Amino acid sequence: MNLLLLILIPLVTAVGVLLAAKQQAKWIAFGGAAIQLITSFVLLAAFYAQRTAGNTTQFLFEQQYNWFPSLNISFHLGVDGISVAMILLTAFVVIAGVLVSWKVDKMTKEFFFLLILLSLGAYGFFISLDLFILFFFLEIAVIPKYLLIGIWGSGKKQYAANKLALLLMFGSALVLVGMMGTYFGSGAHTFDLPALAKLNMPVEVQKICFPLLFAGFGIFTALFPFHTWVPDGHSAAPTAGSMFLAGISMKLGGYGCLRVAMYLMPEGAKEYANIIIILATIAILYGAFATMMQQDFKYINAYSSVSHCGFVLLGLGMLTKTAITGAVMQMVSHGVMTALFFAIIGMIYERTHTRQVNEMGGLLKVTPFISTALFIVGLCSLGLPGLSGFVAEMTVFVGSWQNADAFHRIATIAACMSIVVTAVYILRAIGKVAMGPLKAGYETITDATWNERLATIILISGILAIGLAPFWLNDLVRPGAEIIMQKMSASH
Amino acid sequence: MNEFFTLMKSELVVTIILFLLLFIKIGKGMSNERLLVFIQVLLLINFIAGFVANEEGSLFGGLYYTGEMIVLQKNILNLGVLLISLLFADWFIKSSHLPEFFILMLSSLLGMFFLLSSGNLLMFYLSLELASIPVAAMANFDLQKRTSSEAAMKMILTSAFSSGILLFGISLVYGATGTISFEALPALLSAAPLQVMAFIFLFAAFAFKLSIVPFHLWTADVYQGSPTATTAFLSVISKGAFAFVFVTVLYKVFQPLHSVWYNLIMLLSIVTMIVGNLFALRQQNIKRFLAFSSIAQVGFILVGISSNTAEGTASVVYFILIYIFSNLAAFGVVGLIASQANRESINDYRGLYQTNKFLSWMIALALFSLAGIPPTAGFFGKLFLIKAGASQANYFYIIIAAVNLVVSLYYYLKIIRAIFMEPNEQPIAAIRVSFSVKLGLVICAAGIILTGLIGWIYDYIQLLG
Amino acid sequence: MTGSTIIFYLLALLTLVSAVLAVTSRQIFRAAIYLLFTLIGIAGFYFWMQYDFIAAVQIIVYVGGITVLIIFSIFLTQQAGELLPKQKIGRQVFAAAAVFCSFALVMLQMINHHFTVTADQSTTPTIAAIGEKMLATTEDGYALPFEVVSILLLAAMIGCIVIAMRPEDTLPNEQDLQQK
Amino acid sequence: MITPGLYHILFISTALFFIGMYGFFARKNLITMLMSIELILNSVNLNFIAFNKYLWPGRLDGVFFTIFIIAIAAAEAAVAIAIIINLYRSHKSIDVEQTEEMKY
Amino acid sequence: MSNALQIALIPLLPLAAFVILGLFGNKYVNRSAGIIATFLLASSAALAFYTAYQYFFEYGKVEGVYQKVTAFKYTWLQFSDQLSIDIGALIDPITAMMLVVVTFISLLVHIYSLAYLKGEKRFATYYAFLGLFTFSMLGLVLSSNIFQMYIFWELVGVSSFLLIGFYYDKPSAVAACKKAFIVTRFADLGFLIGILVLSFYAGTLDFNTLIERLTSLQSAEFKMATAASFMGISALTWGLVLVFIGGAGKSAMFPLHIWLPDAMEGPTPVSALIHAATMVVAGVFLVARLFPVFQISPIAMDVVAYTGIISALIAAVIACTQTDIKRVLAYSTMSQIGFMMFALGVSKTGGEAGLGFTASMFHLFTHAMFKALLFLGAGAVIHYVHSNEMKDMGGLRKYLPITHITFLIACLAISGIPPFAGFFSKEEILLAAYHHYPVIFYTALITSGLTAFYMFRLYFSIFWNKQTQVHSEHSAPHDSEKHGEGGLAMMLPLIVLAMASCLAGFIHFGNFVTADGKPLTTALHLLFSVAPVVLALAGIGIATWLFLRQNDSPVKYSNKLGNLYKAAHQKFYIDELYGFITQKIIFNLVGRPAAWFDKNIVDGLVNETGNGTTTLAEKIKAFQSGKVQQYAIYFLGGVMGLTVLFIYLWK
Repeated sequence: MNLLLLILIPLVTAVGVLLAAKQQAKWIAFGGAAIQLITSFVLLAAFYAQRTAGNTTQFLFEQQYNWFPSLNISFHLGVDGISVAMILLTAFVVIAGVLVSWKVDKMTKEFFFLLILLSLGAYGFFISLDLFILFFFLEIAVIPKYLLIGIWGSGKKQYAANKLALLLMFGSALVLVGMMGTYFGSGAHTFDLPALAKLNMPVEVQKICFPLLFAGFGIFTALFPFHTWVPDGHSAAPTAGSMFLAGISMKLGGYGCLRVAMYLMPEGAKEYANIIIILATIAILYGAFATMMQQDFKYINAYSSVSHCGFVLLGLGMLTKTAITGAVMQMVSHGVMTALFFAIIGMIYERTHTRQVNEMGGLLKVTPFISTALFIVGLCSLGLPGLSGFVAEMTVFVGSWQNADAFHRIATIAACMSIVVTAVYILRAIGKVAMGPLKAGYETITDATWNERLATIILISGILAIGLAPFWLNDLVRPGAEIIMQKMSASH
Repeated sequence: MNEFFTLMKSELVVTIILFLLLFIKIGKGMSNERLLVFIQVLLLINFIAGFVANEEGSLFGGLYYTGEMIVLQKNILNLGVLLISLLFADWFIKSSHLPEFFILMLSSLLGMFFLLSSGNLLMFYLSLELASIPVAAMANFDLQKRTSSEAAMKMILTSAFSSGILLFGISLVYGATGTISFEALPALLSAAPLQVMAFIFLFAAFAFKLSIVPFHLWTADVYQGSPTATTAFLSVISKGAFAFVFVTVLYKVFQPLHSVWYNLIMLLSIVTMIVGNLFALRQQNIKRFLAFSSIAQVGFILVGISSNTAEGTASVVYFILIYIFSNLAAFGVVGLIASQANRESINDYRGLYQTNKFLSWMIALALFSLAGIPPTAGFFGKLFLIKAGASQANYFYIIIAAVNLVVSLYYYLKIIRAIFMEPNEQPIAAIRVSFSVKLGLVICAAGIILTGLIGWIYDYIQLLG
Repeated sequence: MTGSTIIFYLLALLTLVSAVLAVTSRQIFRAAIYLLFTLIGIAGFYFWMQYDFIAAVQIIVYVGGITVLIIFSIFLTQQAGELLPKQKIGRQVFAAAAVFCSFALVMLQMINHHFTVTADQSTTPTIAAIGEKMLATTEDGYALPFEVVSILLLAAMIGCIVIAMRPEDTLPNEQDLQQK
Repeated sequence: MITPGLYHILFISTALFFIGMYGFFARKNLITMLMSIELILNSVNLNFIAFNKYLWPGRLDGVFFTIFIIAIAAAEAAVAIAIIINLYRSHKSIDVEQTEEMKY
Repeated sequence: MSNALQIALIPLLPLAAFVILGLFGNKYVNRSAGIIATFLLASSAALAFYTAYQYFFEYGKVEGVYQKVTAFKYTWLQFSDQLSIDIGALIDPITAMMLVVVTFISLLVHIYSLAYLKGEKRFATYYAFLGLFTFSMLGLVLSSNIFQMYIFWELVGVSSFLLIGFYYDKPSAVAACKKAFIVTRFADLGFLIGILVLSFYAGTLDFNTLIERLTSLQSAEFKMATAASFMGISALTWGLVLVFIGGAGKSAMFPLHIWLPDAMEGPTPVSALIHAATMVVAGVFLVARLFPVFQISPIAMDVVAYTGIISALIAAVIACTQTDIKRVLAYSTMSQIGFMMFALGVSKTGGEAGLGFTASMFHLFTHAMFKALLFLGAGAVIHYVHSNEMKDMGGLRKYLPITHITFLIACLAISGIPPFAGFFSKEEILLAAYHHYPVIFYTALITSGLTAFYMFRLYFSIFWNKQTQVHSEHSAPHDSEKHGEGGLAMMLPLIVLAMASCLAGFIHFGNFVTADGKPLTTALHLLFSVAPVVLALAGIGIATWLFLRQNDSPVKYSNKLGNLYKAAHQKFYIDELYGFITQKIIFNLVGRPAAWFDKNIVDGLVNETGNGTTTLAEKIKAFQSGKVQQYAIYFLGGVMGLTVLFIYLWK
């Protein structure tokens, strides 16, 4: 399995989209996304094959090309289970995102070009084993978002786009500084992740760089109090934009926190774990409570994303193998789930032309498919067993509980409480939108079209694949978490 | 004699071109179109010549020295001038003083070459003047425009003022050490107060040329008022040349004062970034905007310079190379629009994408590169500057630089927003892009994309440094 | 108190007083004349230090060239005898204060600095020696700077011509102000 | 009175330098500002000659520097005057306060 | 062994029904959906009966003790080396019994619904949901792993949610299903944390291991769990109480019962299945499942017992005042579950002391029969009258004869009149409480009297009392043969259940279901039975006096009771209290401030940073004044400032 494929396919697709005629752009994008999805499955299969064959190297399919040799920067690629999970997630979200954007006809080519470019950034990010290219891909993924929101968005789109771009760039600026600190502070003068991981970085360097890196990546994953780009950004974005934003982009942060900050700097992680936990717990509860008060459907899901991503950070902050596994599973789960959620909100919006939940009602009658999907995704969001959310959240909880002191306990209990609040707001939203008497004016709206159905089915199958059979994801992720924990316990 | 020709190759070629133009001017035998093509060909030859037979050595008893790095730097400037000749073809063809403009530009370029090769303070001063006085004249080339005269006036007066300060500093250096030779100076310099003061006088002159805050105030006015071609030359070529020299002088000559200049650069670079950004935030005129953005860029260059290592030199040279592509592409588009549609306000750029897709993409690419967004080369340039700066392990400084990067993004995005997102009843009408301009823009775009992605370019530069 | 000392102080007086007058006089023509005196005073210092050649150059280029240029341009742009508009007093005071403080600071540094005096043999700069060096390409030769300056002068000349000789037909409304 | 030496000349040159500065700051007329510049350059020349004379008489660096400064000053003045004349033609004034169109 | 497959199929067949009908139902097989589902469930029920038979009579008993048999177990999600969610099947007496109850009632409900929901547009969806529910409930009772139970617990909750909200366009149904879900979710939070606590100390999630570790006084896990304490109460107790909160939520125990009456918005057969016979006893089942561990902690046991009795009493009192027949039944359910709960709470393990456990399970079993019967009967009535309100009913005995008889049997059973099923189980419960818990015993006694009263109030109000106007208006369509009592599909379940209500009491439960697996011989103490039966008869008597004929004495007496009546009628204002807490406190004091804070402070800070920068930029613009002389002054100032700085200040 050549990992370069994962970058080249989107690259070729992107160029193809640009060169194509306007009408063909979406087909090319769809084709590219489909091939990428297949490639991701091939990767998964190849990965399993290697693992079952007894290959226990941490990173598989490693490739390394010199890029800036004088600066010790190399194009170093490789995957472990966590990356594979993230790549799968991305592939799912991308194809669904392309499908729900079928009707975009304002600057179609540019739209799909940016979508694919964004996915390129994400794929590259997940397979990078060199901090420099990791950062490179991270930043590639930012500006397309800005344009997607600013050009194709709705509402306060320019404001939201600006806020998003600036906050994310602020985050990446922190990452940048942390990266530099790592480069020089480690004494190794390299950006190579495995090489850096082998060293034990001086504790004082870790104490400086860890917060920078963690906070930097944390901003991407809605770390309180830097989450404010999330609601505005998501709600202003076009449907596919929101899906990518919540489904992929926020995961970049979580992945970065784990892969870079915690993996390289276990001492730093220990030092700041409590702060992370506090912030994550605040985000979880506060996001949930803030969601309760929202009227705009997209805001509801956006704030709930803040809350859900809090679980990612909480799991990371708990520093147990189970919790970290849970955090990664939560990333994947939330990615698929929230992408579907936004897709459905988009579909509903296209039909009702409103996003205020109060103005909708009884849609189950006229759009059974969409509404059923809404039920499924809602239930997934509130952590119903059998759907992905449950598995991830429970893993985080169980993992968190393994810390036996009062502080962690209280944080865990507080976080657990959010499942009730989540139930409140999700049911409220579903109740208002799908149930109740059908509001006047919506009698004639039609159910999902084929592309929307396909997108929904793809994402639901993702949710079910995790929810019904979590063991494969768990098996994929656990070894990665284990290595981090080993490093953590080795350093004293 | 042979050595003389190889070592001074760059200067000689430029001088020859300069005199050729002079003869043509006297002869007056060509239309502007043909003349421009001729000039472009000459400049292309000049650029190509920069690649052959490069040697290291010194002439005139040390007044002149050259090496591969210096030739590279000169050739980067050559490339910039070549691009200017392509990008501003529209304006050149309309101009009634085409050969004169190029004579002045090339003499300024020649001054920069000598500046890069200068081996003592006298040569340094003379070539500095040679590099700047013609530019003041070039600033006045929009003869009918009030702002053009104003710009030229501001330029020549402030520049003379700064030379006064520079000279005073040089005289003190001379008084304190008894030598003006770069080779002898480092051994004689110390951190005695008078020498520190003399150094600061000298530094201020550099700061003036590089538009470092608080010596930057002329920049915006001059950029705005001058013809766009001059502005481009000033903001790219001239700035690049001074940055190169600045690095050399600081690293080689003033190494004994490192502890002073490191703090000085750190302080001024922070101030420069902040002030540049703050002013850029609120500009309405796009040239003025680019002026402040280039001030902020200088702040970043200073970050790289502060490193005091070979990597610092390499990153500065690399950044300038990228900066030439990016900023020239931006000025190219701005100049084209200014000359054809006569619009310079950012508000006029609203909705540009609807009518001018190619130009919009070009300027967007340029702005992204200036903002340091991957995959454009600006990303690599900025990153390597910051990386070089970070080698001093001064995290506070690096954080400020990184945060300023974000602020700068805000205003670059403002233009992107205007072009792509904001509606406009009457967007700028479709603009005819001549072949020459198109070629220039495409070269710039290719440079913006490829310079970063092709890793060995940086490596090559680092190798020379 | 030798004669040379007296001459020195006289020169100093002449130079500084006329310099101050040059920058304060409200009659621009007079200011130019005071500038001329200052320049002559400086030339006097050169003589006083026995650098005759420099003094000569100073007089030829400055007094004979630049000052004349300035006076010429004053004729072009200013009605003779017209008083310059008054600068705001606040600005004047502020500028004076700033300049004085700076002066004090710089002087302080100079006085505090111990300049090393070399026991080198004083070379008399004869015109021949200067000329020879000016064209030498060896060490201590100034051929290259000479060439650089020549190109600069050429460029400056071309620049001046372009700028100053602008086509008149482009400025129909300003024809009454055309150069005499 | 003391026998004049290096410091005396330095005093004079520095004073000239700052007088020139004052002129540059306080005068409103562009030509007078240009004259101030000339004062500044002259003060520097004086500096060079003095240093050459009193401290480093073995070589003629200062002298040559001065010569070249004079040459440059001439060129600079010529260009400046050309610009000022041109400015006068479009602004009908050479008051520096008339040339503040571009700001902020 | 093939046993595993057989057991696995019991829940999987309903799941198959769900999947098939859920995906294709409405479009392709809407009409035959009921038949398909019923058939699948019948197979499942058959398997369940067979399994129970095998367990009780073939392999379950080893040396006179019923064993806990793990039929199969697969690791589903590995949390850590020790903790994992295993999906498996654990068979023991209570599971076997529950399998029978669930499949049996579910089957009858399936059959009943064939007629009851005929013509409904979302017929297939309905059966799909029923399938999902049955699957979840079966999965729950089969759970071999506490987390597995939680999973199915939640699934049960959601299927209940779906079924309650089946009439999704009725706002009251939407509100009710939301309420049911959220209240039980709140309780599940306790369950979840309880699981976390228990599993942390036990180091396992597996029921068998967990019980084993936490009950053997020597094990390290046990010592740790009892040693760790929070607020003076051991971690073990905390864990159990928290788990019990979950059970209390599902079982609608006070104060988490508020959702149950509202849940009656769902179709009536659903109420029979979920809110009478199966789901609501999940809490009891949970406590029974963990009974050995609960046993260790007297505090937890007391909590269970007192929660049970308080709920029983309060529900009975409220039931006396309700006018919606389904609500009366709902409160009665709550009251009866309270009985089961406190029976567990007063029980011990082993011999006579374990009577409470057996009694509780016995009551669970009999209650399932007669309460399902009551609900289905009520369904028939509602089907006929098209109203839930007592005032719309009366004198229906002539029109609905079979319903009338079966309903009467059920009322007698629940009132504890011998020889109906309720009598036996209730006697055992009272007996269990008698010795050590006098307070509970007397309260229970009163409650059982009240039970008889309100049941017969209900009975008389429906079938005797007045001749309603409403009925005659509607008589025309209802008189038709077809629509009378709903045909065989509706009658059959009623008759079957009536028979069960009559006969179930004679099963010798102690032989099969006991706390320790060993058989328990329970004798009928005739003398002891006198008091409850007399009380019940008294209750019936009063009801007869008040409600047999239409008169104004009920109003008179209720007015005399004044505030007490009013309070009971208003369900003791608990709903209002909850409303206050959620609306006023959570929404206004937490949610709104959080949203406000986010919008104004967090977001405001970000925006202010932007605005501040712009303002600053505007403020410093004066530096760029366009005046060349000022530029020069700044230049000089800069030079001099730096000189001073670097010569004197910053060396």
